[in-house]
Amino acid sequence: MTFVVPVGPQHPALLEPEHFRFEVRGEEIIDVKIRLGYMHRGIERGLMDRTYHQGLYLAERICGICSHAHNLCFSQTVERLAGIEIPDRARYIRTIVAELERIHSHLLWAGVAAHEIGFITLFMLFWRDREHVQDLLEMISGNRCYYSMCAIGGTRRDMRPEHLPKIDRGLKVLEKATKHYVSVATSDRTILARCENIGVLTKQDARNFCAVGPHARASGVDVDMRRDDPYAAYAEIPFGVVTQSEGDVFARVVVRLREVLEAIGIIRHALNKMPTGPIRTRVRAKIPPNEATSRVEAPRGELLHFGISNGTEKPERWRVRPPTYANIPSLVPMFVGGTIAEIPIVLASIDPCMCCTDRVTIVDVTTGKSRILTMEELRRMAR
Amino acid sequence: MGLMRFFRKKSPWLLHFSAGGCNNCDIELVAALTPRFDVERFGILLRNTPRHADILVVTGPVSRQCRERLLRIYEQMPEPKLVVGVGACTMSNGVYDGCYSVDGPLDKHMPVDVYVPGCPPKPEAIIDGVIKALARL
Amino acid sequence: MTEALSFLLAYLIFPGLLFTGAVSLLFVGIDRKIAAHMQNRIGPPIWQEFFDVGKLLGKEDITPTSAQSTVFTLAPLLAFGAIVAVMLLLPVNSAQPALVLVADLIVIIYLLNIPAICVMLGGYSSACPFGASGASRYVVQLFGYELAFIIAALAVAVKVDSLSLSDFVSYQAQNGWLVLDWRLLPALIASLIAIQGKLLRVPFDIPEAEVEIVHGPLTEYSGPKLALMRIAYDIEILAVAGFITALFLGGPTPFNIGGVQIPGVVSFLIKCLAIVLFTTTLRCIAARLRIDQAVRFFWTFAVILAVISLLLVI
Amino acid sequence: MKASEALEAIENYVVESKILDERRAIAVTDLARYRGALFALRKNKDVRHVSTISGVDVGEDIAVIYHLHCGGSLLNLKVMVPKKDPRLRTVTDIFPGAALYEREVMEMLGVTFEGHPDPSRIFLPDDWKEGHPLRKEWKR
Repeated sequence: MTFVVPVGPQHPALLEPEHFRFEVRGEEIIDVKIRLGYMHRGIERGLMDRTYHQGLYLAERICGICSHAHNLCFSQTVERLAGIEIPDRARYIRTIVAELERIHSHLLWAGVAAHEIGFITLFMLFWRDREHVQDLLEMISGNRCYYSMCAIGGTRRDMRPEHLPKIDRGLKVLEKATKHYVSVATSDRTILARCENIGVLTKQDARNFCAVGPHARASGVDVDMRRDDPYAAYAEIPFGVVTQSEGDVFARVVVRLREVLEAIGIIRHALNKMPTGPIRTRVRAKIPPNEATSRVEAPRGELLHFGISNGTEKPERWRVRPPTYANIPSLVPMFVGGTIAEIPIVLASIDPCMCCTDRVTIVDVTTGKSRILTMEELRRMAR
Repeated sequence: MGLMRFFRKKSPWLLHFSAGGCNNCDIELVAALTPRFDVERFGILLRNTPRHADILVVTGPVSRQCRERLLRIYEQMPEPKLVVGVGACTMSNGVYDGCYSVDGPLDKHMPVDVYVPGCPPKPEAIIDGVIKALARL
Repeated sequence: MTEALSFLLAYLIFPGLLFTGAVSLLFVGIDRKIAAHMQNRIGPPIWQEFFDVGKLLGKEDITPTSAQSTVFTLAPLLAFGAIVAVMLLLPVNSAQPALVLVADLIVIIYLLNIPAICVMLGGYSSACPFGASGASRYVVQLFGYELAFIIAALAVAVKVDSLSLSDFVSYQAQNGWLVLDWRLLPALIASLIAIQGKLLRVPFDIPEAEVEIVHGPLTEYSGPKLALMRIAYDIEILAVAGFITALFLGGPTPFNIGGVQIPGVVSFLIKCLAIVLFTTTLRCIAARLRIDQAVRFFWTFAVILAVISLLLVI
Repeated sequence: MKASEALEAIENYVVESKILDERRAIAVTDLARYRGALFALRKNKDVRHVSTISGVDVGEDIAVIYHLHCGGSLLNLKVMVPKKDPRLRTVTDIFPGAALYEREVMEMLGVTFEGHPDPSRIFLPDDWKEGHPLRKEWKR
C-alpha cells in the first residue's frame, strides 16, 4: 500500500511553512514532491522599489537567522557599485559580527537537529549555550536578532574597549561547551544510530547539483567563499576550511560544530589585530550606472547579491541567491530510498532557511512522477 | 465556569504558524521554550496540531500562498481560541509593506486578541503577550 | 448486593478511578518537573497535568467529518475503561487485589494492551495520514516490546510457580524481593526496556514522534476525547509501574515507622514513583530511534535478556 | 583560477568581455554561441557550479545572466534574448543544478527555456494570474 504523507505547510519539523509530499510504501519513501513559496513576499521587486538605504533594511529582513550575511552582502554590492573602499576597522567589525552570527546559526541548527531526532535535552542545552552568543551580539549591536551593523560605506556602530573582555569571556564559555558537544555528538550511540549513513549525498551529486556551504563541505567539496572570494577582513585572517568526506547527516553535524570552533578562532584573531580609525565613509545616495556581484559565505553557504545601478538612488535590478535555494535540488537524492523517520533530520541537515529561498520564488522538484495537487485534496487530507 | 477559566489560564497550549515572515520571530518564540526563558513554567506548551491548541501564534505578514492555510488552521482549532500576532509584520506588514505577494496585515483575515510589537520582539515580550491574551479568556 | 456495591466502590474510588486518576496525574506532573530540571529548566508545577486535563475537558469536541465517528469516539472510552480495570487487578494496598481472579497475570497483560489498541484504532479511524502512519508504527512497536515483556513476566511466574499477582507478592514477602535474585536481573532489565516502549517514551516514542508524524494517532483528537486519552495514558504509566513493582519489587509492603503502621499503598506508590523516574531519566538522555532500529533492539537485546532469565529459573 | 583564465577558455564564443578585477569578469555572448561557451567552461576548466541565473529586463531585450563560479572567480556570462520572442535552450544538460534557476527566470520574466525537464508552472502563489512581476511594464 502506498500512501501520501504531507509534511507542511504547518508541521512541527518545520519552523517555517513549506510543503512536502512524500509518497511512501510502508515506511519507505518512494517519491518526494516539494512545494515552497509559502514565505514568498516578493523581496527582489521590493528592493527595486526602494532606495539603497531603505533596501539595506529590507535585505536584512530577507532572513532572520542569516540577517547579517544579507546585510553585509547588500552593502558590499552597493559599495562595489559605487566603487568605494570602506575603512579597515569597519571590515574587522563586519568580520567579527559575521562569525558571531555563524556561531549562533550553527548552534541553533544543532539544537534543531537534536530536536528532530527526539533528543530534547540536547536541544535545550544547545539553545541554552546559544544565549551566550545572543548576549554578545546584543551587547555589540543592541539587538538580539537584527544587528543592523553594516551601513553602506562601513558599520553603524563601533566596538568599545569595554566589550573586549566580555567577548573574551563569552568565547571561552562557548569554546568549552562546543568541545563538549563535539565529544557528545561523536560518541552517543543513539545519535550515531540516527545520523550515520543517513541522507548520503555523494561528492559527485553535490557538485552536479551545485550544493554550497557546510552541506557541500560535508560531502567533501572544498569550497568556502571566505577563502575563495575573500571579503571583509578574511584575506588577513588565517583559518581552516572544515571538510568531511562521508556526506551523511553525521558529517554535516561534525562540519558545523567544528566550524563553530574555527569561528571562535577567527573572532579572537580579529579582535587582536583590529585596527583603529574611522568606521564609516560617506556614500552618495545616487549611484552611477554600474553592475556588481558580491558573494558572502553565510552560515548556510554561498550567498550572492547581484545589483545593477542606473544613476538614481534606486537600483535598476537586484538579484539575491540565498544558500538554501542552491541546496534544494540536492535534497531529492538524499530522500528517495530513505524512511519517514529520516525525513526531519535529513531535511534539517541542509539547514533549510525557507524565508531566504522564497524571497522571490517557489520551487518544485519532482522525481519521475508529477502530480498536480488540488486545493480540495489538501483540504481533505488536513481535515 | 470559574474553575474552567482557571484551568484555561493555567494551561495555554500554543500553535505556532509562520505566515511568511523572516523567521526571526519564530526563532525567538522557540527561544522562549529553552532554559533561559522556559515558558513551561506557566504551563505553556508548543503543540503541533491545531486540534490540541488554545492559542494561535502567528508571525510574519500573511503571504498570499499562506493565507488559505492560515485560515484553515484557524478553523480547525477547537473553541475557545485566541490569536496572538507576534512581530511588527502582523500589525502593519512591517518592512514588507508594498511587496506584491504580501496580503496582510493579519487582522484582515481573522480577529486578533493581542499584538506583540517588535522586529523581532524579545522572548520576554512574547511571553508577556501570551499572558495578556489569557486575560481575555 | 454488597458485593456489587463494593465492586463499584473499588472501581470508582479506591483503587479505581479517583485514586488512580489523582495519583497518576500527579506522577506525570512530577515526571515533567524532573525532566525539565534535567534539561536545565524550571519546568511546570507538579499539578500541571490536572490543569491540562481539566482544560481539555472544557474544550470544544471536534470529530473530523471524514473520520469513522463511532470508532473514533469509542476508542478513548474503551482505553480509559480498560486501564482502570487493570488497577483493580493490581495489588495496591495489600497482596490481595480489589478484584480476585484465578490467573490475573494473563488478564493484566491483555488489559494493558487495550489502551494501545484503542490508540491505534483511533488513529486509523481519524482518516488522517499522520494518524494512520502513527498507528501502523504502533502495531510494529507493539510486536517488538510485547514479546520481551511477556517473557520477562513468564520468568517471574516460573520462579514463583504461579500465575497470580497476589502469590507473587506473598512469595516476595517471605523470600525477599525478586530484584535481589541475580537470575531474574536480566528479566528486570528487559522489562524496564519493554515498558519504555510500552509507555512510548524516548528512545521509543516512535508512534508519537512529533517532528515526523505530528502527534501520531492523537493528531485529530481534541477536547474531552483527548483528555480521556491523556488520562488513560497517565494511568497506564501508573499501572505498568505497579505491575513491575508487583513482579520485582515486592508489591505493597506495610511497614512501621516509630510504631505507626504505614499502609502498603504508601510503599506501593514510592516504588511506582521510582520506576517512573527511572523511565524519566532514560527519556532525557537518549535520542529517538527509528522504528526498525527499535524493533531490532527489542527482538535481540531485550528478548535475549528475558530468555536468559527464563532459562536460569527453569 | 583567475578571471582572465576563465575568459581565455571562452574567447571564441564571446562578443565582448571585460575583466573587472582579479576575481570578477563580465562577458557577453549571443544566442547562437552561449551553450558552446558554457560547455567549453565545463569541459576545459571543470566548472560545475552555476551560482545562479539572473534575468534582467533591459527594455527591448531580456538579459539572462549566468553567474558561474570558476575556481575563486566569478564570471557573469550575459545573453540577450529579444523580448518579442523570449526563448532559449536549456542548460540543464550541462549543469543539472541550473534547473531551479531557469524555472525562476521562466516565471519571473517569461523567458521560455526549451528542453527543460520540467517546465511546469512552479512560481508564485497558487492563484497568481498577474503576469511576470520582474518585467519593467509589470505594475501591481
